[in-house]
Amino acid sequence: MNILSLLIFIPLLFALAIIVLPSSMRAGFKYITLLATLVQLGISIWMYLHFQTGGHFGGVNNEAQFQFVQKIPWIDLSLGNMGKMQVDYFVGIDGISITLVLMTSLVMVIAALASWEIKSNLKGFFSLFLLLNTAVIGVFCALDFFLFYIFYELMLLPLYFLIGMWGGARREYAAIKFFLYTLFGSVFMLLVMVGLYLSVKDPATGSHTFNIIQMMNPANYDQGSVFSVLAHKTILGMPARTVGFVVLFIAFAIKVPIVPLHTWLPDAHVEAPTPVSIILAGILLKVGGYGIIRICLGIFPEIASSGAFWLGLLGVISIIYGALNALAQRDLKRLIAYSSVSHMGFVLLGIASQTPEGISGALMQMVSHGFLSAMLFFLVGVVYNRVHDRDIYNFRGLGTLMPKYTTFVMIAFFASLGIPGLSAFIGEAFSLLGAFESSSVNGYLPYWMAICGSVGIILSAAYFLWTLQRMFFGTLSLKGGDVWKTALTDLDSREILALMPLALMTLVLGVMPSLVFDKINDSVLALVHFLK
Amino acid sequence: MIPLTDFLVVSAALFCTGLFIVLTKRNAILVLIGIEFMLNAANLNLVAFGKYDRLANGGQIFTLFSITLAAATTAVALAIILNLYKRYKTIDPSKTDHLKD
Amino acid sequence: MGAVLLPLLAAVIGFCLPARSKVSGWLSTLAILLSAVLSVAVFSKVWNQHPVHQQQLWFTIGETKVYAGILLNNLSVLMLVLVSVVALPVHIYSTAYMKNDERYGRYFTYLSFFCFSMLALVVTDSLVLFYAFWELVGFSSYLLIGFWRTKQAAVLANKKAFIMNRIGDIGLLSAIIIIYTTTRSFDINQLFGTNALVKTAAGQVTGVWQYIAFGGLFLAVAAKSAQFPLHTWLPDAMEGPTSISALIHAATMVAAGVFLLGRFYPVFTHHELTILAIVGCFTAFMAATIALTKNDLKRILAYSTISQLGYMVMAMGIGAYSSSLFHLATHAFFKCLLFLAAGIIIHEVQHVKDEYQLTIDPQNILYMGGLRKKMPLTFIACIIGGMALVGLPFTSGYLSKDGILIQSFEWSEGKSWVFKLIPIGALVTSWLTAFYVARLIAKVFFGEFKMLQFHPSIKLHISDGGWQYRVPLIFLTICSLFLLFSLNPILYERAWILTGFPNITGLDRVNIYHTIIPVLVNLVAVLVLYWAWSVYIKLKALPLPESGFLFRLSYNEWYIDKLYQKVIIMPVMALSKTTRWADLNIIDGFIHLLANIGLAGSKVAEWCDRYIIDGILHLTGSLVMAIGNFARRFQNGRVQYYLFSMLAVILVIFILKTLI
Amino acid sequence: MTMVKALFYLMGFIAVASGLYVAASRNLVRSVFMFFVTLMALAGLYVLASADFVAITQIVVYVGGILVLIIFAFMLSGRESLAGLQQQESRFISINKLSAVLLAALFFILMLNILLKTDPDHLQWVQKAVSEKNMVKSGDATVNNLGINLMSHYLLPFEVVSILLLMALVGAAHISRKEKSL
Amino acid sequence: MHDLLPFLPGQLNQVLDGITLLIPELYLSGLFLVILVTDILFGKNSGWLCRILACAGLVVVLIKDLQQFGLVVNNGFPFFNEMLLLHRTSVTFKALIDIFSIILLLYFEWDDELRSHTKKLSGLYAIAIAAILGLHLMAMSINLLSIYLSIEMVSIASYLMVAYHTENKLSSEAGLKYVLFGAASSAVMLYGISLLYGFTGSLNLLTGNMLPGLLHTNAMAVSLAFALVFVGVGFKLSFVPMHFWVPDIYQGAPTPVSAFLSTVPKIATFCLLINFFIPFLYYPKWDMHDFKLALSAAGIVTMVAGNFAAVLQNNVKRMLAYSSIGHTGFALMALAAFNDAGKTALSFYLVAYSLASIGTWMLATYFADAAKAEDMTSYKGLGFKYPLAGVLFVILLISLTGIPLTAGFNGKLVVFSAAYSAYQQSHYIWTLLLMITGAVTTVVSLFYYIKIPLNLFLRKTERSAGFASPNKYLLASVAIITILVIYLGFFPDILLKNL
Repeated sequence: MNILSLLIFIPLLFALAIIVLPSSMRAGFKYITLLATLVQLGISIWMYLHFQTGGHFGGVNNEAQFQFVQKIPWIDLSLGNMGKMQVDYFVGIDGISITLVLMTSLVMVIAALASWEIKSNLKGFFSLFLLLNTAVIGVFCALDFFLFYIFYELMLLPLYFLIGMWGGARREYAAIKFFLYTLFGSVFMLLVMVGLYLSVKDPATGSHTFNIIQMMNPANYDQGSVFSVLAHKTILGMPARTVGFVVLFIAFAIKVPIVPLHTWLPDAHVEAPTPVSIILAGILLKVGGYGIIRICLGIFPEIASSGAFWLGLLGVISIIYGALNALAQRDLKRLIAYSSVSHMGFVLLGIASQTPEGISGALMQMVSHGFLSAMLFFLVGVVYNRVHDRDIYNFRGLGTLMPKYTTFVMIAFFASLGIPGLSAFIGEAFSLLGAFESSSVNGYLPYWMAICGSVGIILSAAYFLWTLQRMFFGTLSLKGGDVWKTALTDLDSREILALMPLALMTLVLGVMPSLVFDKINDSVLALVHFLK
Repeated sequence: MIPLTDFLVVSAALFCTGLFIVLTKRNAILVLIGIEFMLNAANLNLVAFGKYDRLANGGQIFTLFSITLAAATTAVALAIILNLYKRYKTIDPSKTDHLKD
Repeated sequence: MGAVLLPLLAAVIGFCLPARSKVSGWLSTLAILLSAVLSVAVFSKVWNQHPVHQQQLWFTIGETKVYAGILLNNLSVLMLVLVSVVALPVHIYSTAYMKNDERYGRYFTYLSFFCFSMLALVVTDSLVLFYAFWELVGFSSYLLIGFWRTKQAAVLANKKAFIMNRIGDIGLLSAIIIIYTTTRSFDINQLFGTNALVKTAAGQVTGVWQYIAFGGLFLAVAAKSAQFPLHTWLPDAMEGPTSISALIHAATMVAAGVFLLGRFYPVFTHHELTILAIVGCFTAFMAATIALTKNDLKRILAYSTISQLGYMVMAMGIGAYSSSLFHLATHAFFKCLLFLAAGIIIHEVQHVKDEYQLTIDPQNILYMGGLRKKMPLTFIACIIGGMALVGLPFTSGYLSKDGILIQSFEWSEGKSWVFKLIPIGALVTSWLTAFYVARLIAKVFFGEFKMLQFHPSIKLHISDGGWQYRVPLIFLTICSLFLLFSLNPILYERAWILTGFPNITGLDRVNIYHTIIPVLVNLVAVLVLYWAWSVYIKLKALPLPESGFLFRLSYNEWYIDKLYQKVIIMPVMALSKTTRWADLNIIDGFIHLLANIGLAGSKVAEWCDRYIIDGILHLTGSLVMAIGNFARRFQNGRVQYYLFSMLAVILVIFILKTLI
Repeated sequence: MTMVKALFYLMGFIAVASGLYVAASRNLVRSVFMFFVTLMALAGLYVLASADFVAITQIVVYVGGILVLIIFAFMLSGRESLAGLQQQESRFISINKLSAVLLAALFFILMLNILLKTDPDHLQWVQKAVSEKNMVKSGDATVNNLGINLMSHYLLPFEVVSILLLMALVGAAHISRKEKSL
Repeated sequence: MHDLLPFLPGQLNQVLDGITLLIPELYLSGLFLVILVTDILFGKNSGWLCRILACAGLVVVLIKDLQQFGLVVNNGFPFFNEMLLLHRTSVTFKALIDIFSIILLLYFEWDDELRSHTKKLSGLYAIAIAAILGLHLMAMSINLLSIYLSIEMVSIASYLMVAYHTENKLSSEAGLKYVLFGAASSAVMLYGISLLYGFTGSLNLLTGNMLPGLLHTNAMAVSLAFALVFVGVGFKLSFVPMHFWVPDIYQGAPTPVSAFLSTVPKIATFCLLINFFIPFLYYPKWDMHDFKLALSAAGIVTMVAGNFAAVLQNNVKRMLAYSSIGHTGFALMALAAFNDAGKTALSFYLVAYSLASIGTWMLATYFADAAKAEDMTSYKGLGFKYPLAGVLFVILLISLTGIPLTAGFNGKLVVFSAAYSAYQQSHYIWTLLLMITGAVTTVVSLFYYIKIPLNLFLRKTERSAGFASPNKYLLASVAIITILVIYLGFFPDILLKNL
């Protein structure tokens, strides 16, 4: 059994176990889930340690250079005059995915811990949770577009129910909004996917293939096929490949999310229960960024370079716009949600720069934001579970009431506003550096973009500090009065247990970014070289 | 020797009459009659053309079949209409509109 | 290396310790003591010998390798010693000053953390790390300013301080990135060391980038060492514990800006330096004028700090590299001294206040007076510190400040009269300094204790406090004298520090200024002191002495005072009022304006989000509904209507088809 | 020939006219009667199209079967409904009728237009049939021809129709059967 | 009679040859008679017997169908004097029809409404078998006469089935509407057929004078004739504008009957359309442009109308009716591709669709029986009361929406592929529009499909009483169907290879 497949499907097995177990054992479900995630974490750590680096492990567009590969023919049928259709179960990872996989499995553990607060219908919750887990890991590992798409879509339904059944007051609206948004993107993605696989022929077998890596090679495209690089076909008057790129980009941009496709995010995050918001912010947003790197840039490099300016522009807009929105919120969870929009903007900016620094920075930013947003949402969840209120104006001077909690909040806040020594700083700094650099290296982005990006940093400082000062400092005064005072107990050991690894990870990554950079470096170089 | 065109004109007239009856009458049975008109118009066409198809005799035979089918349809339709009358005490199609958006 | 890491160790341990444990206090004091010793050792090894530069690979990104390491040259070792040595007394002092605080342990954690980042900042060799510690210094000062987190003013102050520093940080970041993109290197030694890369043709930052980089650096300096227009955070920062003000906002952190200039010196071009000089001079003057009328003890000192920093920046600007650093060193000591003394005074007054539940501001000098008998040591310390601040002979301040003044005059030689303004401004500033120092001392130490006038019932038992107070005071007082820096109390050129740095301007005594300036400065300063003294003491001074000489004298003083009142005080007061007003309304106003713009923007953005983007979304939804309704309209339940519409559709389609 | 022609036009006129009367009249019984007339006229037309057997079937099945069925249906569905229908009919606003008239008229115009476009008498295959004498002459009997065709060429439809009729019979019987349990 | 004698022996030989190709249909007619007889002999309580007989017989028929795979070549050959055409696709479709019919026949008895019918169901089985026979013929007919005949046969049977539950007002109303609409449209179709016959003098599509004759007549007249004929076909297939009857009839008819109407006749009609177009495809001089345009336009409009109107429905059966309209439109896309891939895709899509929709209809019955739930609003919180049924419902709806790991997704995928390849060859704008509409309407369809899970799971019910214990077999069969759907979602090639 291939280790990667093991990693992907272990949660599924546990989910099945939970389903078959009688509901009388519902007390044990959370332990089962935790066990599953822990096993997963163990495996991914093992993979991380055994992940070889070096020039000939770059991956990206070279199938031989991927690691932990498993490739099994899955669907293989002839479609009459269209030739044969070939789908493989093809998983493997390179530097771009390894860190994300590790991050995912760690965040999943945290989410599992966070989900102990769920009280109703445990069987449903945990089985959906594990299903989602499988899907997410699968997305990061899949190298076959069909497989990727399946995992990608598989994330939707569990999330819909997780938000819709265990969510807050406006959960139905949020869930449907999320579902429709994402499906809208992915259905058109399906169209492009079909077009791609009909244009690409596997040189070995001569049949149409979904293999992403072979889609990256212009030589594999049929003459005169719609997405052929050489034959400049048009769709509705626009160049076909541009259309394809834009459609795919929109699909992923919805996930990231990028302004103006982001409005599902605040609703979904706010309404979702804590563990789900952790997963949403910590992992799902990264799926979008990963997709942009792996698929948009990988399959349409020339469009990516010609459209880099617009990508960067969107990134900057997201940074500023998200930060401004965060500044205007008074619901703590909404504020954090918008801050995610702003932080993911850096990812896009870094990707758009298409310099090694930029892309590494983007990846770093994704990883660190994974930990940070998980931490932030967990912290919000703590207060919310205590008093079922998140309005910033209803709290004041929590610092004296819950010192431990405040300490973690400060760590999280300052980490995410980019204090050096914590992970986000490296990510943002190098995304910006890449953006600056690209104007002199490849001239994709003008330097004002980077400067606007740095303005975003100041704004983030503004709203985080404002929240800190408003909620945690000053003399203690709560809306709920003494009732809240008694309700707002400081962190218990489980919560500390959940928060500590995240805090440590941010610290460690901040001090030793090499943990990430060493692994991704070769792939990033390969990617940049491939993009040129 | 009667030109085909005339037949066709007559049949067209009948068809449109039937159409009109179907659309306007407020009585299911009359609507049925209108449908019969349309069928007969078609039959007239078939017969008229069938004149030039002696060997295969398609037209006339088709007419025979259609007449039979018309009979069957009418029987079924009338049964349904009667049943409806039992339930609704009316056979006005425009009054039986409980099923709608 | 150890010197740097010890405080960090202390910080980490302190962080783990419970918040109120006394242990961490001594722990970090010990740590800083050790690091002070070590740094002195390092100093003796490196000073004026070959610099030490060792580094190791930190991480690789793309093809570029980022190294982490330490670079010890004269500049950094000087700063190293300075920081650790100044920090030591502050630690000792704090153990007493904070002993009643319930978050005592946390305080020392932060303090050690600050020391660590400051020390690391001065020794690091990589721009990335430089930026990192630069920001960490700001962060720890944020923590310390807002240490009394329940105090609203403090919290607001630290927010303001942090965001302003943040602006500077962004400037620094962009500058670093620009330098990197042109030179592909983060190595400070390689960039700015001997045969600096930025001076070579390859590394020369060109065109508009040059100005952006300079702008960024200037912002950084202005924010960190409180230069115009980003200086307003420093007075507010006085909300923190006084010991913190002493260490961070007087001695070390604010000096980081000047240190930055020292590090990045090769980057700047001639014009940019001039700009720096102008800004520095203006800041110095403005701050001094503001200080004239403040009544809050600490704020006076804060503004004096700003103005002294102005001196340093100006010195850098006019190329008096070494003198600037010299002044930095001396200023560190005497300003720290002054703050500690102020801290003691406030502490004592606070006691009185608490004892009798008085509703007074313990920092307001108007309520003080006559303390020289109560706390002689503090009095002496203040006198010496004040003299140093004014720059009277036999103090360290004299040496460094005169150096700056003289060099500024030399610099303005042969330039147009506009440039003459700079030394003159500096000169005037030094007199103003003299005035407010005198005022301060007079108000605090002379006369009688004003509180008695309001509350006659008070029994005063004020003293210099325990040894944790006395020792630092004595130590710093000694350091504020000339001996530490030069055996010759008159001629600043003899100061050994200057030998450690490349001398930009020839320091031979050919020039007339070298004799004129000190005399001029000191004479006028003494006069001013005398005036001030007379104004603030003799006036409210009790019955005139019988002796005619004294009487006449005092009469003359009356006369002088009249004149003084008319000619000098009024305009100066007015000036300082206006500057202060400008400070409040224009600069802060501007910053608040920015903040409001930001908030307004955020409102707008939120509006867009809710009404435009989601609006479009819901519009699509309703569009779907509309089409659906259209499709449903036919379903009215009448079969004949169905038939009709069916045939009609077919007919229409067919007719259209035939027509087209 | 003219005689036949005249007869044809007469028949055609009767058929259409009676049809129109059915469409126009408000009296159910009359309209059913006129429907009977139309069927007769059509039978006549069939004869003129030299399809005598079809004509017979028309009369037998339609007049003897369908029409009788319809009248029975009327009887069963009771007079009160008819009465109700009539006055409801009169009160019925004719906007709906107008549109129906419009539609029917348009269809008629369309069909005429098409007829004129493809003048049927000179269709290629008709010419061919005329030339090959593959056309029914007014004299000869078509019955045996039909019989043979039904038994050979159209055997399958013939059988299928039998099943269809059986099915229709069963179903109609089932539906109109009275439930005993009620 | 002398002039026909020379032809007689040949004709009879053809008939005799034809018999061998007609075995399943012969069995069907036999089965019909048997059931009729049992019905008559054992009276009205013979429902269970008829049911057993019908299903068993259908199994046999199915076997016979599968045997036919052996003796057909891919492009098929006509028989019975070119009344019928048997080719691979038609055999496949016949087999599919039989399979689904077996499920449906089993399903009839499980519906409370039908079971409580006082006149019992024995007659219904006979009618259903006759209808299936008609469907078989539809799947093979290539001659205008047989086409008309089979369509009529199916129609009449459907009228009877819809109106079968005579006590129910709605059922009989639906019956009336259906019979009037159906009869009218078949009359229109007959007129069209008469025109076609008139223009060419032949009823035979495959050979004879049909196509040359049409080529020699005025194009406008031909297209009118085709339009009229398509009214009849479209009535069975219920694409716009012949869809108006669908919601009312599906809502009024007994649920199993609606399930029947929404699946098998569509399959047969699609096969009929394929047969219908074969001659035009392979006739060299014929330009398919009109058909393509018409089909694409109809497909687009149908998808839009069906899916968008479904969004506003509250009654579950009505919603399913509209969604079936939408799916018809989507299937038209595969047909409009006019290539082999299209045929394969179409059949796979139909399988996926029919499976899922039968399952959903069954579940509609299930919830109606269990909790008297007809409307979305009355579905509130039932998911927690009947978890298994709820989950199955969700999976089936997912399949209908076309989200991966269900048959529905693969169906959409292959249909899109077929359309895409068609687009690649002829950059025909309408095909592209079809695909885009398909994508958009998929999103829209989610909009209403999701309502059911929404009510089942996301909302809490306020009612506590009145929960019956529902039918186990029904649930079991739905579970089997769901498993099939998921299996096809994982391994579509198992089926696709054989289509």
